[in-house]
Amino acid sequence: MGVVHGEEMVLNIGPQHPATHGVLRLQVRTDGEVVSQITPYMGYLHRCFEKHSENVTYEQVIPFTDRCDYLSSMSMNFGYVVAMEKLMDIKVNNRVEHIRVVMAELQRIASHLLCTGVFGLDLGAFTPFLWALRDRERILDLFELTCGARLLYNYMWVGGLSHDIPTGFVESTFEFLDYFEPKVDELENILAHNKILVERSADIGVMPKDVAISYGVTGPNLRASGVKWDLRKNDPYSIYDKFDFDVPIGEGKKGTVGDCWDRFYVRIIEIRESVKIIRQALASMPKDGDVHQSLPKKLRPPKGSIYARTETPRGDLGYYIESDGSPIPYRVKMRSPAFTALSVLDEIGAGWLLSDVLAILGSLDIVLGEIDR
Amino acid sequence: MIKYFTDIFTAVSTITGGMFITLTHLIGAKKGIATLQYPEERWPRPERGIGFEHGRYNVIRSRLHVDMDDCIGCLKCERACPVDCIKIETEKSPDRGNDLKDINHRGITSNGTKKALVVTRFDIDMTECCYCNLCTYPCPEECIFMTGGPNGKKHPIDYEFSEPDRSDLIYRFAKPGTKEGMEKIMNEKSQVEA
Amino acid sequence: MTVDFIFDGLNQLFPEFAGNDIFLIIAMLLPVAALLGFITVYGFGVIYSEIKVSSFIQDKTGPMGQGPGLHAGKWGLLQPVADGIKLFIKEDIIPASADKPLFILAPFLIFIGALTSFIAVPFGEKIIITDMNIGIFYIIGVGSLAVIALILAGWSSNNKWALFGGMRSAAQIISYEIPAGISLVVVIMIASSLNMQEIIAYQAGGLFNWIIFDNPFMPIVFIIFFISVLAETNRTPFDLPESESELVAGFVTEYSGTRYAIFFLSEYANMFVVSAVAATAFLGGWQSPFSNFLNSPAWGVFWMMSKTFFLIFVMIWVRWTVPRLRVDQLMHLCWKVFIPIGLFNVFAVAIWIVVRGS
Amino acid sequence: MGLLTNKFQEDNVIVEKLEKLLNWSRSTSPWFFQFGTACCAIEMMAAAAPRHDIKRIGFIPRSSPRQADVMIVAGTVTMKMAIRVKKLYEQMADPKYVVAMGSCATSGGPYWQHGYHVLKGVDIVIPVDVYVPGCPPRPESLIEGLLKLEEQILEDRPLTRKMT
Amino acid sequence: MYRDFGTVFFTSIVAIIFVIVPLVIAWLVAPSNKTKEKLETYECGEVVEGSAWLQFNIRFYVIALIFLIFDVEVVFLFPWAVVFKELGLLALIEMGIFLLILVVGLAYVWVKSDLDWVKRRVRYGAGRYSKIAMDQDK
Amino acid sequence: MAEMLFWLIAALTIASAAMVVLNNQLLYSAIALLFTLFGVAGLYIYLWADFIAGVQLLVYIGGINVLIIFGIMLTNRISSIRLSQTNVQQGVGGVVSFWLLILVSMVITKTPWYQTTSAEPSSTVREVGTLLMTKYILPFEAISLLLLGALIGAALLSREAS
Amino acid sequence: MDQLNNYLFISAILFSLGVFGVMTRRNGIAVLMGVELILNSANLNFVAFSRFGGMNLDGHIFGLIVIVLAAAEAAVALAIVINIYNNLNTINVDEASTMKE
Ligand code: SF4
Ligand code: SF4
Ligand code: SF4
Repeated sequence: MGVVHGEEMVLNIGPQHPATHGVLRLQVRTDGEVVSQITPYMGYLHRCFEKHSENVTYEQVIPFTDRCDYLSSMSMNFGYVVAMEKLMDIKVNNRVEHIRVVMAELQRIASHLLCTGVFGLDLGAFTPFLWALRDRERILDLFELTCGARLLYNYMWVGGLSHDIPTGFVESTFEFLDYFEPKVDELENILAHNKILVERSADIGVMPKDVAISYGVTGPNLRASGVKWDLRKNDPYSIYDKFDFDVPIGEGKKGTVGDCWDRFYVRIIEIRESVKIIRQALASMPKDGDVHQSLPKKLRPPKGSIYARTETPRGDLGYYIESDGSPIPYRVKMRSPAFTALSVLDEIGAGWLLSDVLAILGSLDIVLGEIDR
Repeated sequence: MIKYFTDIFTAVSTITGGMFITLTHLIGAKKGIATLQYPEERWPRPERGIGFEHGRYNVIRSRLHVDMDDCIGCLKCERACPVDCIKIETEKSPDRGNDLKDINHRGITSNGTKKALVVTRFDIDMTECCYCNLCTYPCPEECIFMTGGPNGKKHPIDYEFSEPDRSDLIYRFAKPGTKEGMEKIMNEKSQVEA
Repeated sequence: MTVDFIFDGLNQLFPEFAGNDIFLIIAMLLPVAALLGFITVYGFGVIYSEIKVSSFIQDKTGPMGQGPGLHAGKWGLLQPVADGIKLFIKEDIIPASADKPLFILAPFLIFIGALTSFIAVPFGEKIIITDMNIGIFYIIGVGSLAVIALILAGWSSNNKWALFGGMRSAAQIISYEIPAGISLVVVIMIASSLNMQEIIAYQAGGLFNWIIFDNPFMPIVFIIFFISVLAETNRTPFDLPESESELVAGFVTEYSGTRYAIFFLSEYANMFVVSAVAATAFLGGWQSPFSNFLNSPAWGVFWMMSKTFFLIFVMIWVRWTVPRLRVDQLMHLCWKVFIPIGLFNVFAVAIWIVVRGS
Repeated sequence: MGLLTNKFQEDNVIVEKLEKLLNWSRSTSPWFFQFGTACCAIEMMAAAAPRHDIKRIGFIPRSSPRQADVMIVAGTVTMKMAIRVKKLYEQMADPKYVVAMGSCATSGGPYWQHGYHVLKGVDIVIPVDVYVPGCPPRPESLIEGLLKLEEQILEDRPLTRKMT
Repeated sequence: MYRDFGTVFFTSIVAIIFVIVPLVIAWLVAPSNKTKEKLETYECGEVVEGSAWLQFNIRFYVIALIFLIFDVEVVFLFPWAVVFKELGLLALIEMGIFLLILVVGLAYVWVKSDLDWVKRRVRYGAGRYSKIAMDQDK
Repeated sequence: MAEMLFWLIAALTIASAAMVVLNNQLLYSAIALLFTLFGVAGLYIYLWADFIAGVQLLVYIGGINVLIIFGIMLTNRISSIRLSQTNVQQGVGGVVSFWLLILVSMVITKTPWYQTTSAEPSSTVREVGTLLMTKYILPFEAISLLLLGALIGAALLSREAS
Repeated sequence: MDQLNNYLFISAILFSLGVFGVMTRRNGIAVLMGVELILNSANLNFVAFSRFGGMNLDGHIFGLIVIVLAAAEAAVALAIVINIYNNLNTINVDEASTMKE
């Protein structure tokens, strides 16, 4: 006794599709517009990061880490150097730490800006996306001023930085922050509280706490589900324990805890928190200190292995580095946050409408470079 | 029922709020526009000092330049490159530290180092380069540079060098004719020795 | 109206052939040709202003006519022209697995729908190609051609995105036809005529005689009508059928070159028609907002145009502000918000008229 | 081929004028195919962002290949993707142009040596008109490359007989 | 009236011509290079799996059906609206009855949730964990 | 010219009506029906019934035809059999309908129809409205009941089982 | 053209075509289309009589009512067709009439 369902249709979203943020291919089964199953196919951007790491020296790995999560290269560098410094037991001086934190937080802002903008774009609001890009450009200017590159920096080195910050950097950063804060409010006003966006994202794609934890989802996605977990607070690396900031969690203001809207809004609050951290870090930055001070002459870590994790804009980034004593790593493995975020997609996305699936995908903020590596 | 009307109300108010924001952008377009008319205007290339005594220079990563007069062919840059896009071949100079007029070779670098090698081939494939800047640090003579470098005054920064033909993007820095010239010189030398 | 006018003129010019059929055909074709010219110019203009307005809203400049040899003129004024010509000389692809006859038929249908609805639009006191008795009704009726055209376009492409787009837009357009129709019913109740010119004539005498200010319910009616026609013309927030981030390009995914340009042009032409209907029905058409001031026929054209273009501007403005709705919310909005409120409006205005009239 | 393509003598004035018009329109409104695969795509977005705004010179993003003229291959093309790239290129309507943006698309870039899964240059599968170097190319470089492409289009002679 | 609608007819013809002319131009000057791959259906670069010509969901049909009924209703509203001012109260009452009966219909389909596009059954997605999550929700 | 146009429209109507019943592809039949309906609307214009013509556009073309197209797309595995369908009993059907045609034509020609000449009305819709509100008020209200029945019935029949 | 007979003939042809369709087609929706033709022919007659009977608008009213009927009929008929399709997975009318669940 059948009811007329439309036939099930197998639909390929991607690899070339405006909403997949790159070359992800989602194979969805739809019944009419309802998606009954989502199968992500990856590997369209597999660039052999781990293989490369086994073929180049330790410092040459850094440019390749850049290219994994190309939206937050600084944080990727950061994770790698933190791991390496742990492995080699290098202490860097305070100025370097401060600069690193400032850079990582600026990168977090840039990344979150893009994410919120793209989320708006996925839901059809074009303008906020461009505004977000406009402000992101200012951050890129700061990076460019520091190290000359706009997107892939190769800035943090094991034991230091490639360049010291230039004179005037602190002032321009403050200037940028002053300019930027009203813009966040504007972004929030036009996007976050817009009724249409709320309707499109609240109560959609709810990721309950235990699902998030059992899938190993981290970062803003986890926090949006109501888990107060942030490595910067819970397992502080670098000098994050010195700063005073909040870890925002999803509160389900417009719907259920852990819905798309929460994931989106947590990022906006995180932008504000990052601004706070940057202000503190800039204010307390030591005036002197050579950024090249503790650069090792030869990057040749002792035999052994290390796993270290840091908080990138997308969540826990773990590096497992195994060294056999030669200047070339024996193995570098990356635990990427976006990968777990993508794996949860079928769990929380099946059963929703096609448009919802794309909204959920947008709210998970994945970067293909990091998933496929 | 109340929710029905509050929903309508919030929809109307938030959307009008959004429209108001966009309207301010539209009206304030003169002030707010962030566009640069690129070929005519460009974003100022930031200048900075990074602590070397060479003073202020530009850090924008652009094309690699090599100052062949200064290169001693030590291959450090080639080794530093993570993608192996620098290819250097050298020949032993017959006359260490002296100029070779035939092939336009300078014997002494501007730092005063005497060159023992003649670089016969110095190719950088800019299509493979990942602009990581790693090659410029180890260079003892500071003659390969990407960012305008300490010698930045000699070469302009250029990041606009797209080409319709890929082979035009492989830059051959070795002076033209060096290889043949060297061969000739070596041949002559061996003949003389013989 | 204009047809009669030209016909009479021709008859007077050549009295020996008076009443000739050829004259009638000429009298019909002339204004239509002028209309085509108008649509083309209007299309370029409105596409240009869409690009520019959106660019300004987004803090950028939009086309500036740069490039080798200052392509698109100063301020990129010729950009839409170049776009148009380029589309016309692009390869015309009909996918092998498509249903050819229907694939070809769809652009024709949609353009016929767009163009034929134009001829009942009053541009000025005397300038209306045909002044039908059932003017407004006719425009609604012809509008339904678009539905079939879109279904055909979506279906015949044999492309899943196009199919989704076509179906969505069909469901959307037919649904929103009802709130739009109900809103117009209210207007007709007040003006007691389906004839466009009579509706406008009813609103003579300044701003406060416009139907939108006729009674306190009219602004609501107007808003419902306006949003409904937004949906009927597939503009954001109702652009689901061609939403870029979901359905690639919706029902036009497989269309290239000329055929795509026709869809594009029809969409903008429809925007004009619905704005003109809104201006006619609610904002007094070619009537001046002041009862005796600037009220000549020439100014009439000006007023009509400025009202219409203002509404078009609002459409553009809305488009670049809001996100888009989801398909079920779209239906919810139509059936559960607009239609009940629209019906309520009909009752309320009817009672208002009865009470005030007696 | 169109009926009149490559059918005329070199020195026909009307044809020359017509060609000028065609080239003008083609070079003024090259709509590009949103085809970002990796990091370079972000810079492509940045080029569309308010600061650089490639709409300024007529580049409008389209997400369906049928309506696009220029395919900007922005990012790494892997072996798995190469088939799709070719297919998408094939599905674009003529005339079509390709801009290889970034090192990866040009020659495999940083992955040319050990990247067992990276296509060593997109020109292996599709013809490329302009190579934009950089990793990622700055938006300025991209725009410069696009302007170069426009110049190339302007020099085309679509209707005159080609000397072979 | 003939003239009015004659114009409509001629306008349609003009519209057809207006579409045909650029097609002819395209036929003359546009390049045309039909390869097999080009004529394939576009599906984000993937090989197409199955035809798009599947039967699709019934919801479109239900909406079209309800639309049809209301369309007819609107059609009746028009002549009524034209004469409304002449007839006054009488027309109001008559149309009131007419509309009320139909409003009952609207209310019926509303209550029976035929107007809902999708009867969504999920809250947490339909993955493996949905049951656990749902149980917790209770 | 009006005469010519009339025959053109009549020919279009009949030809497309023939398409409707003869075409093997159901969807093409539906599209042919579209043209038939257009043709009939044109004939209404010749009969000075502009309002009815508008209703024809709105209800038949915008409503019923769309519904039929939806119905076709809903009930056919289009991918496999290309929406085709066969005719049965063509011979019998042809004979019967041809015979009917002859019969009716004979009736038409034989009957002395009552005809009067009349002037073109200024506005049909006004009179239709008045008639509906006065003379035909009962059918008018009955229609609403009919529509209600149709709505409920159709919704019931086509509802998805939950 | 200003002759009643012309319209009556056109209508007669439409009618017989409709009858032909109803008789010969097996597909339920195709049958429905035949019925629409018949209804249209009837409508044409109504309006034609109204026009030639002194512009008596009663005919228009009938036309209107017939259109409404057609709409209601189409809605219900298609709903039935869909229902049959649901249950029997065919919409060929004669199959449907013989198949029993
Ligand atoms: S910049 Fe990096 S990739 Fe380029 S040549 Fe230098 S070291 Fe190699
Ligand atoms: S490191 Fe400097 S000196 Fe040595 S080979 Fe390279 S460019 Fe020449
Ligand atoms: S060229 Fe560089 S920036 Fe571009 S995709 Fe390749 S690695 Fe990324």
